Amino acid sequence: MSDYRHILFTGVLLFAFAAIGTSMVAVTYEQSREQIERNERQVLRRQLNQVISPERYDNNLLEDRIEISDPGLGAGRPVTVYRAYMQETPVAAVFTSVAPDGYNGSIRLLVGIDVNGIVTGVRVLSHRETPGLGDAIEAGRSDWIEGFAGRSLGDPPVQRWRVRRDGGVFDQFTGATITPRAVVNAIRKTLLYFDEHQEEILARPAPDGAQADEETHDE
Amino acid sequence: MTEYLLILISTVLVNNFVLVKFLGLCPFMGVSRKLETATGMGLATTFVLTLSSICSYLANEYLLAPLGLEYLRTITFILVIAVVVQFTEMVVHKTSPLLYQVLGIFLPLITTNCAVLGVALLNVQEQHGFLESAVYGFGAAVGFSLVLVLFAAIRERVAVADVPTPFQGASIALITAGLMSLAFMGFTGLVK
Amino acid sequence: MEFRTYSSPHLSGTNHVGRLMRGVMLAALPGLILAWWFFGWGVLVNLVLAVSTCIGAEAAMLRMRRRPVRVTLGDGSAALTGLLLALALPPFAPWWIPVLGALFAIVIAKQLYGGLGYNPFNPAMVGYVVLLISFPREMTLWAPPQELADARLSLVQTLAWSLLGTLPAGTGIDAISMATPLDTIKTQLGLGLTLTEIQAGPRFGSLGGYGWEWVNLGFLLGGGWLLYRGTIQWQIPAGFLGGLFVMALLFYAADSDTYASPLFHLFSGAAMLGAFFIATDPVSASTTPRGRLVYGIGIGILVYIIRAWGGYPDGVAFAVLLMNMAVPTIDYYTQPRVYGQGGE
Amino acid sequence: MTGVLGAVLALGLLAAVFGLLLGYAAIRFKVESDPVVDQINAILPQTQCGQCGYAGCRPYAEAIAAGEAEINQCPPGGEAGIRALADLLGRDFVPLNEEEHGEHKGRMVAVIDEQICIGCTLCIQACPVDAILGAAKHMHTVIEEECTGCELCIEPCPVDCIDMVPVPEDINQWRWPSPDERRIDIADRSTASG
Amino acid sequence: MSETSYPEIARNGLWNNNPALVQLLGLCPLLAVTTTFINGLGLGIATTLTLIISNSVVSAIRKLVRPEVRIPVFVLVIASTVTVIEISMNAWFHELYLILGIFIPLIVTNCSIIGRAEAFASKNRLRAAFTDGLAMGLGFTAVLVTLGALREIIGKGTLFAQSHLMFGELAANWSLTLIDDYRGFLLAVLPPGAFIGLGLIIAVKNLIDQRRARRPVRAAAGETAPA
Amino acid sequence: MADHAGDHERLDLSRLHHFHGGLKLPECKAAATATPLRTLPVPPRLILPLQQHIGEPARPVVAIGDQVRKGQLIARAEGYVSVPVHASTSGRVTDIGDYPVPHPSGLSAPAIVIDSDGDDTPVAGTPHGDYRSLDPSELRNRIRRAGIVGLGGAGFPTFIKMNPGPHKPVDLLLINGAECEPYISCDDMLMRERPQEVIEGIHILMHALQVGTCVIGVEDNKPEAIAALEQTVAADHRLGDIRVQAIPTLYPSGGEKQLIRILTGREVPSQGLPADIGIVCQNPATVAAVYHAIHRNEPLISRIVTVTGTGVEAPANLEVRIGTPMRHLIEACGGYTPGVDRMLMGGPMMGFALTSDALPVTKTTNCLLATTREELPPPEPPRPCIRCGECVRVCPAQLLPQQLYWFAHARDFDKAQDYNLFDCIECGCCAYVCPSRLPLVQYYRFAKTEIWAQERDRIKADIARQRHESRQERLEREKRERAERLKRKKQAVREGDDNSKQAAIQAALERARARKQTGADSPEKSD
Ligand SMILES: Cc1cc2nc3c(=O)[nH]c(=O)nc-3n(C[C@H](O)[C@H](O)[C@H](O)COP(=O)(O)O)c2cc1C
Ligand SMILES: Cc1cc2nc3c(=O)[nH]c(=O)nc-3n(C[C@H](O)[C@H](O)[C@H](O)COP(=O)(O)O)c2cc1C
Ligand SMILES: Cc1cc2nc3c(=O)[nH]c(=O)nc-3n(C[C@H](O)[C@H](O)[C@H](O)COP(=O)(O)O)c2cc1C
Ligand SMILES: Cc1cc2nc3c(=O)[nH]c(=O)nc-3n(C[C@H](O)[C@H](O)[C@H](O)CO)c2cc1C
Ligand code: SF4
Ligand code: SF4
Ligand code: SF4
Ligand code: SF4
Ligand code: FES
Repeated sequence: MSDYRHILFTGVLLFAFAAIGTSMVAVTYEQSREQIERNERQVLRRQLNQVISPERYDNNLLEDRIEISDPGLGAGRPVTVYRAYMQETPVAAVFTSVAPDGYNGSIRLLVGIDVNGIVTGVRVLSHRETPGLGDAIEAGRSDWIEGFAGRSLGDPPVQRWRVRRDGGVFDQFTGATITPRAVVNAIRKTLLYFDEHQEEILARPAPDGAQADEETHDE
Repeated sequence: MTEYLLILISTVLVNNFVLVKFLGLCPFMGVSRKLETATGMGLATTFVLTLSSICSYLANEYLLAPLGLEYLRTITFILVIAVVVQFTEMVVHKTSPLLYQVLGIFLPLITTNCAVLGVALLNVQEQHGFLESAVYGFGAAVGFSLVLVLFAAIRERVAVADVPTPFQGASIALITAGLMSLAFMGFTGLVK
Repeated sequence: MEFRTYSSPHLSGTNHVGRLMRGVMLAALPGLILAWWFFGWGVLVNLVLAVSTCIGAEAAMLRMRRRPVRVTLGDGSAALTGLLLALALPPFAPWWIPVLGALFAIVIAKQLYGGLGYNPFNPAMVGYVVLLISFPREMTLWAPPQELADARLSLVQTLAWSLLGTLPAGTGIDAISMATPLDTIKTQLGLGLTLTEIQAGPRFGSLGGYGWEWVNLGFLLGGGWLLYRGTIQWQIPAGFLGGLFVMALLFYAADSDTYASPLFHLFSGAAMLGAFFIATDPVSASTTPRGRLVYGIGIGILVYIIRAWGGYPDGVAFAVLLMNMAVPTIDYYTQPRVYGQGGE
Repeated sequence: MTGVLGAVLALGLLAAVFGLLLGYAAIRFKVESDPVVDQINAILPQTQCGQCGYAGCRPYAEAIAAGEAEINQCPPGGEAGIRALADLLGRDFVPLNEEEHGEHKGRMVAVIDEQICIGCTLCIQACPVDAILGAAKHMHTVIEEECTGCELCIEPCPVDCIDMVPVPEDINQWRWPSPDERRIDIADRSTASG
Repeated sequence: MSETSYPEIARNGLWNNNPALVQLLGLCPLLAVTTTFINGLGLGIATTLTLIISNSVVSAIRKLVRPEVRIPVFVLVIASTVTVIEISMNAWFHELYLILGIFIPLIVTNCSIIGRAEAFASKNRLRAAFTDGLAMGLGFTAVLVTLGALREIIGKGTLFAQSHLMFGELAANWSLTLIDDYRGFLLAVLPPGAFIGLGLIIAVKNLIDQRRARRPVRAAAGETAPA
Repeated sequence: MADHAGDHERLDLSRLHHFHGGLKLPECKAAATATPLRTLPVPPRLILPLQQHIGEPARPVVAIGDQVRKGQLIARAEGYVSVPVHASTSGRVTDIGDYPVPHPSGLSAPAIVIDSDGDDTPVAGTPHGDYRSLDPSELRNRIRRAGIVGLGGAGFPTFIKMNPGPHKPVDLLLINGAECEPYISCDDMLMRERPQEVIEGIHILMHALQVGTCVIGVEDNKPEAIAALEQTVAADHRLGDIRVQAIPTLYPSGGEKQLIRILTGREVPSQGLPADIGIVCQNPATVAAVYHAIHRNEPLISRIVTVTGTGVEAPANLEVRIGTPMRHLIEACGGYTPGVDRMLMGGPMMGFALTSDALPVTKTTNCLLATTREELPPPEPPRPCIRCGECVRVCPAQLLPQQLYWFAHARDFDKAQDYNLFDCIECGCCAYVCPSRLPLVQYYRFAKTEIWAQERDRIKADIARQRHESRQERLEREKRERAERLKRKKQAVREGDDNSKQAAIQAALERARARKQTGADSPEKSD
């Protein structure tokens, strides 16, 4: 008899703690969700601005985005492309490319490319590379990532868009070749993709969700 | 098939959870004094890790994702893990008192063995499917157990060495772990 | 009449630690001389620096630990560690490379464990691997063999480079240093070349890399002498070379354009040095007869895996350390059958 | 707030199910006694001297099992005893706590000076292993074989007639000394620590 | 147990029973993130905060909890605490959150937190538990910072690099370059360096303890010798 | 496997086998075999330890002042594993007490001292005519009564070895004439000069054991002994298959287990006995002693001892009475040379060092080896083991000596036992080859004796626990009973019963104190 009560009591106890804990977390979450989203948008905007300077466009970059799915770019996930226009003239596109072959998994990048195929800037959105080794790809840790701005597919030529160790022009880090190799490869792929699909990506009006979807299906 | 094999090689050797990823270090240091206990701990962890990897996958896939409660992932996973561990603990306590005495302090610690939560979170991060999650969890545990057992055997030997007094105990053990990790760097580049 | 007492046995053989170590050093001579001949004075500069640092560090540590210094130094194990470390270093390494490596080998890998006999890891290889992962650039400053070099540094020039970092006017270090054959294969395979194309170059000899094959032959000779003298047992070298050979043969047979020939593997890099001098370090190797075979084979296979698919061109040091790690476990599971305990 | 409610319900229910499971397991896998105490007790020397700070070996064993006592408190067990305990419990060896619990001495036995003994039986009452023979007002003797050397009989004796004497060595119980003193790597350890 | 003295608790946390050096708990974050001083400090602060809160909560509810659900309840408490801290920081201290971001989830599995909950908080009164959390947290932070500084100096030749990530523009030029043109001893930054570094720190602690243990004996001997 | 227990694979003596490891050692036997066997005169005083064998010490049956005759029983066996001690000559018992005995501990042990009367009068006894008419158990009894133990070194009572038990049929008697240790040559001389005694003894043992086959294993560095034995065997026309087998000279081929392996290919099970595989192994001197006991009715009162080494002037083999102080043996061999440095009992590999030459020869004294520093230099300071594995290569027991050493050194005796410490025969091969000069065998002996001591402590602790627990129980019971009695008594009137008890104690105390006072005052008792 008391056995059943014991079991029941344990269940209720755990339920109570889970409920209290969860409700605290959930309330905090609900309370701060909007703030967090605002924060994130702000961060995103700041990051976008690092990739393409705000003077060069006048549209709402954050909202003017399409999704494309190309296995080479997004490692299986759809890639968001932010499109910059100046007075409705296409200026540049910013890709959220993914370098799937980082040392510790995928590295998410922001790659800005202008209509001339010149890189306007690159930033790392997230990565899990080793602190102290691979994390030199972060702008805050070294200026390696700045080295891409101004480069294009012709400069250097495609076959030299690699790290030095592989016969390219970009530096690797001492003791960490894998991370930079992954990043360089991802940027090269993005450039190639943009080179091929520039028209489709830029030459269309600001989409709403449905249109973006259609586009993706078209690919 | 090769994909599962690669996951295994990667988790066991190249990205060994303990020596390269720095997960599960506390039990690694704590229960490696004797080969037998290390073997026991390895088995226990393998069991718990594989099971909780699967359970967390299920919880994520069928509870959190449908309800849009991803922000409760940590809580849910840790709860799942704690319960799996607690259950295991009770069973071990009943069936093998000696193993319990030895593992007693560390079974609860498996709960907070970073490796267990680490595996659960990494599974989500890497978008592993059911089988992949299981293999990933299993591989991580095998990697953990492997180095744990080797480490324990070395420690037994080092325990009777003429180690300078300030270095005896934890200090030389950590240095040994460091040299093991040094050796494991030889696997860099094998996968990925 | 009263007598002093001792424990039996009262007879003892002529075996002695010091004799053992000196024998190994002697056996390394042919390889050392050939290395000097092919790769220049840097080999000897490294040797002097590493050996003297090892001896100095050992003496300092012993004094600090209040252990008898003279007797212990006399066994020559520290000098041997320095010798073997030096043999693994590239000839154009700056002075602090052998010094740092030797310090690591003796202080961390050996003395912190209690000195001779207690270290679970091969000190020389610990020193080498620490250098390899910390200073990848310096650790690839290999010299081209004798006849392939455009210019050779004299002893004085080598010393100037090692100690001061200055080279004769007009030469850059990149011009006089050269990647090892194993490294060349690794990078060029990565660029999509086939082995036939890669090995057409002059730096490849008939067995391994040109020059390298001779150095390896030198160590093979010394190793044979050690075997003959009974200083080392056959299991470890045989297991190592056998494991490496079989692995290489399997993959070579399957695809000879991406996998180098077994003989190339046996006579490249540190294969012979490793098989006869490094893997056989009694302290960190397995001690049971079967265990030694397992240990040797394990190293051979690991060397191949790291060479063929890993991030480093040569895997001997890593393979040795990895198997060192497994030694206590191997020993545990390969205990010989005790007299009278069943089976044959 | 529906989000909160959903979250609480989802996790709460999950937890409740787990709670029931654990509650059931707690009963299903109930453990009656702690066999570890017996195992610890089997290692202790059963001198019952109380030097460990407990009322005998078993209480000390219980204290160890409960994690209240260190394993280095039993002087009669000596280093070997501590090692055995460390081994059983998977802990590190720690040297005997000599400051608080006393040194490890060689085996001793009590001897009663039969000239002085008044036969008060107080020592008989003190001896934890009934190693003293004698009736009231008759002199007592210690059965050497049974005496554990715990010294508990010394204190109560009103006439101080009990002495502890070392057990004499004989060739059948003689132990080879450890050769360790002559090793060069530990030769001057004593000077190093002195 | 009721008679816990606060100085004693403090000494335990900071030195005698330091979670990282003696209990060897919380090693994973300790070794993983201490590549620089600042990384260590960040994790240290976050961990201390969590320790204090979780210790207090666990102590408050200690009478309610049955043995078989003890662990699940404790981890629920800890995980909730950590998640709440994480979400709040994300919302209100977003900058700081971005810096400490990766460390915070790591805290949930920091063994020293559940270790303290089990070993101390569940047996002691609120104030003692609070103090213990604070002391343990500070002790842990001290080790984090030391190891971080050590690895940063040896590995990169700098100290306080990237302080601005934590202290804002104010700290923009705190970064010290100790040795110009330092090649960097990569080992210190790599995993083996973390292990060896912590091993050395523990040895230094042992050395200090041994010296201390020996000194009173010597002093006593000195006193009695002339007599 | 076999149908019934103890059935062994068929004996195959057609070829020799190998044992693992072993050493080629310098022999150094020539010095002592150059001169024929001599008999040492009876010394004026004999010291006869009560324990010269493995097992329980014998118990004296004589008192100080008793007159004894040669061969008379002076201490009887105590328990099963024990043998009696006999007077080695006639004379008077002058002391029974502790005397230094030849033992590695250097300790003293109980002994009977006999001052010889010079007559060497034997006890009257009638030799038995034909041993073949005797029952095996009667033979065993006679061998026991003669005080015979293994003369090969261990000193295990011989009669026990002859009683392998009903389930262990014996199919081979092995005579261990290997004498593999350097320097020792007492068995060699015995086999050379008195082969017929050995062969006669073998016949008796074959009858007692009911076996048809006997092999005498002799190392091939003793051609004279082999020839002498072969001649005797050839001239012998009795039933039974006795062979002399030369074996390669390789230390320790004389180890019982190794010899069995060489000659039969069988292995004595770990921790087992030769009898488990149907073999009984005896030393030639033991066999000769059996012959004396049965044919001449003489107990074991003398043996052959090799006195050799560069520490004595004229090495030789001597037949001496048990109990003779060793000094007399040295004198008979011309005394010490100037540089003598240590004296060993037994060979240089397994013998132990003696502190003095005043110790008596016992039944197990096969050799006295006096050496100079040049011959056996003092051991070098040992260094740490470098795990070179040389010891593994030579260990005839196929152990991992370095592992045993690590565990003994660390006092991890459980582990040492896991690594089969007790299969070590203490042959010393490992220490001989060790480049670090570790006193390995001493570590093993240390560990073994330590384990035995722990075992004894364990048993004592178990008894103590039982006694403690039963005492606790008794106290509980008494408390209960007293409480009950008290309850019953409560109704009755309480009197000053307690008071009177206390008064009695008080009085006794006073008396004792007074006695102690006077005791302490009187000078002769103050110690
Ligand atoms: C713990 C650990 C972390 C590492 N982290 C990184 C990393 O973040 N990025 C990277 O490219 N390589 C990383 N490496 C890989 C090695 O440093 C590897 O040797 C290197 O990337 C290979 O390139 P190399 O040719 O420059 O040596 C890591 C290795 C280890 C053991
Ligand atoms: C404790 C002990 C018990 C023995 N019991 C018997 C026995 O019951 N039967 C037997 O034939 N031999 C027995 N032996 C004798 C051994 O087998 C062996 O012959 C003896 O120890 C001498 O061998 P050794 O000189 O090679 O050490 C025993 C030996 C010992 C030490
Ligand atoms: C290493 C070693 C060497 C031995 N050498 C001999 C030997 O040469 N001759 C011998 O009779 N016994 C030798 N023994 C003793 C035998 O093992 C065994 O005890 C003896 O032959 C049994 O006969 P016993 O009981 O008649 O003495 C040796 C023992 C050991 C352990
Ligand atoms: C055959 C042989 C091989 C050895 N190889 C090494 C070696 O590879 N590295 C090393 O540091 N010492 C080596 N030594 C020396 C010695 O064993 C070594 O310094 C110990 O590991 C230090 O404890 C060797 C010694 C011998 C006898
Ligand atoms: S000190 Fe040891 S022997 Fe004495 S009572 Fe305590 S446990 Fe028993
Ligand atoms: S006689 Fe004395 S010392 Fe011996 S067990 Fe009894 S009380 Fe203890
Ligand atoms: S021979 Fe000596 S040094 Fe070599 S392994 Fe054996 S014990 Fe060690
Ligand atoms: S003494 Fe023991 S361990 Fe050494 S060789 Fe002989 S049997 Fe083997
Ligand atoms: S922090 Fe303890 S296991 Fe990771």
